[in-house]
Amino acid sequence: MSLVNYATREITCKIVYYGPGRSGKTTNLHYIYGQVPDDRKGKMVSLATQTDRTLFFDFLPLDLGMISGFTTKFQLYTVPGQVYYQTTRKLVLQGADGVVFVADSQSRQLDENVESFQDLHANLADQGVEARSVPLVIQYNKQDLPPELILSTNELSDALNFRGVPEFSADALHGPGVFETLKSISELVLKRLAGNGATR
Amino acid sequence: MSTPFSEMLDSLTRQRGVRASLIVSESDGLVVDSNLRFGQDGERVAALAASMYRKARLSARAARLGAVAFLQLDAERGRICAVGGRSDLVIVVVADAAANVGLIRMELLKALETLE
Amino acid sequence: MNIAAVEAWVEAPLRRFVDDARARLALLLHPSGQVMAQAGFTREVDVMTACALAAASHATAGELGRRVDGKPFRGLHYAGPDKQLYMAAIETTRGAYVCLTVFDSASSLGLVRIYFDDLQRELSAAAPASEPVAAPALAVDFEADLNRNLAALFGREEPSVTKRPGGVPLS
Amino acid sequence: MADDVRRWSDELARDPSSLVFLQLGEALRRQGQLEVALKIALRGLDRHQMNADAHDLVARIAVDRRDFARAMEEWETVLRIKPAHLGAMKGLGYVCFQQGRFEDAERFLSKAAAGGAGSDVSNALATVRRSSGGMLAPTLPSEAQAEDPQYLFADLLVDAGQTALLLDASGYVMAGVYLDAEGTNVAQDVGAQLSGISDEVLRSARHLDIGDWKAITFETQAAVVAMAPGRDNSLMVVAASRATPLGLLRRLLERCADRAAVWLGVERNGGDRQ
Repeated sequence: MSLVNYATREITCKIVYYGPGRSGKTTNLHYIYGQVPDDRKGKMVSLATQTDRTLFFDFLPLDLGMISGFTTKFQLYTVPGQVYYQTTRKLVLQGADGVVFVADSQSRQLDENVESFQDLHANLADQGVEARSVPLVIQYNKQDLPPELILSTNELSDALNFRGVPEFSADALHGPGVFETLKSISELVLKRLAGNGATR
Repeated sequence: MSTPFSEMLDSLTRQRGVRASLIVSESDGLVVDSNLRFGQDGERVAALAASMYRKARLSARAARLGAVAFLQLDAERGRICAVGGRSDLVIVVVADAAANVGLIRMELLKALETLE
Repeated sequence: MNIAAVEAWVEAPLRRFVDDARARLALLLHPSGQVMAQAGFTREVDVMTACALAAASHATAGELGRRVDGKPFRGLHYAGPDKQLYMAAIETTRGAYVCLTVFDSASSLGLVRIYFDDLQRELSAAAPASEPVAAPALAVDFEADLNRNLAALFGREEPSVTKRPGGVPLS
Repeated sequence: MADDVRRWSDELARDPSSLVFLQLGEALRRQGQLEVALKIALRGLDRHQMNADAHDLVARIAVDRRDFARAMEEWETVLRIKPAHLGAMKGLGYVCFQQGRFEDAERFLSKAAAGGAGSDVSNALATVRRSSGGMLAPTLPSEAQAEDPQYLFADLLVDAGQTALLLDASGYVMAGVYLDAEGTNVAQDVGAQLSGISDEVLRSARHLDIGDWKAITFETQAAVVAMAPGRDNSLMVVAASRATPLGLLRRLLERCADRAAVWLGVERNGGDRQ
């Protein structure tokens, strides 16, 4: 539900980074936060446990600047990945304009990836949202790890990307892939505003 | 349901012309207990009367007039009287414009003694 | 007090509310965390953050209410040493909103609650019956703007494409 | 107090020569029933012509009735009967001050202070000295006084502890003076503090659907205060010592508000008060 203020010509979009626990969702936001100049971002908010696991969500407001004459702002959220935070994930997912699914490329995490991806679709359905209508991008994170520990992007794509959405290999800790992922989801979300008009 | 304040509030509301009597928390403007005649909005009276009493108390203190004991607002169609003491509680009465405010004041001061 | 609203019909009721309740800050937001109107904030990023946290807090309280009481709580109140916060849902014909307000000793919880009820009534009365028909907001060729802004955001001249396994678009 | 009045009236009816008329007259004066009080006092005075307190009572009632000449006469009689009567010295000091006779006022009040009168006399003395030594000449003509908004209510204030202020919508003092225990004019501070109450009152009256507000009165440890809204969003504030009955305070408020209304009307119409 992108918010368009025609009077002040402002657009605000909500993008949720979804995925299993420890797949690197918060790391994506931290990297973005570190790259963006101060005047284009708000404070990053992390509602985390004592061990730095995301408890509720991380939140980063970004000012993208003028696009087609509209001041465009993105609100980036992460959800907590652990299975038992189901309720919280649903709450954060509410009203998302786009979703980035951050998969953990480690072989032993495949089941968690699949489970989390199904969980995403189930939660969207619960909110009465047709999953296919929501802009989605998949990021295969931790591709910098030794090849014997991870699945190839093709293998991950076979397991997860049955919809054929844009997908990216990434190393969120050091940056590769983070920007491309954000750019891709931004395009998809804004395309809806260009093609379909605002939903509100 | 009978509360520790029921008797006191009953006796205030029995006064001629009294529409409502309430015990209110001054700091948060919430009703602690009340005895309301039909049509009186206790929450509204509590919030506004507590705020008015607090403002008078703070202003009087700032003006070095000492603690406020009794307050009375007269308006075209009604009167509001309030007394407060050492605690956060304020006793408030809403009465008709023609009610005998002298009697109400006495009853309120008596009620305050009971409260404290 | 400075008030900004995404839709004009919200502004007058919200202004009355902050004036009457002597509130320091007020936010009207969608339950998903998108701001509808704000009063008293000076930085927009603070507004967004406050909305995100308010939406989360409201959703949590609602869920807690449903679990312990079978229905969401009516409102939520936090009290700090100097400032207090009250938040509750507001239903209108345009859907549900969440209103968060911050107040200090110039007001009280009781006052904020009664004026909250008034705000609910006034917003319900002011809400247009139906959604506005939205025109496409962006030009079809918005990508050039987006690329330029993102590149500037990340301090790059051009959006770069790295090689596998470091960020190659796979499709 | 109503009970006391009834009891003293009964006693006086039973024994017309009783000195209880002194208490009864004073109580009625404090309630603002000046005509009845005067009747009782004069009847008592008939029977007790050499009683200084009876003359003192008549003088105090006369001041309330704005009859300064009669008050002077009575207090002078008191001093002839009882030269050390502090009440009469204070009263004469007050009347002289009101008439702009600061030297006489200072003389009476100094005598009272030397005779052991309390802090109220010291304060009054300080006020008189400030007035005579400061912005006002000792023999300030009354017309000049009338031109100074500080003295707009001076002749309406009957006790040393009484004070009146007229504030504008922003809480600034337009007229009147408020002296603290040291005799300093703290009108602006007090006015700014008290004017905030009117916003609260306005809101309460509006949201409780009780119509326009007419007055607010409150009792504090030190004083009784009454306020009323005036023309052009002004606020009339009167204060008096805690012992002042609320009824009397309200009368004072009404008189001052009437005066203020006339003054504001004149101010608005070009400042000619003649």
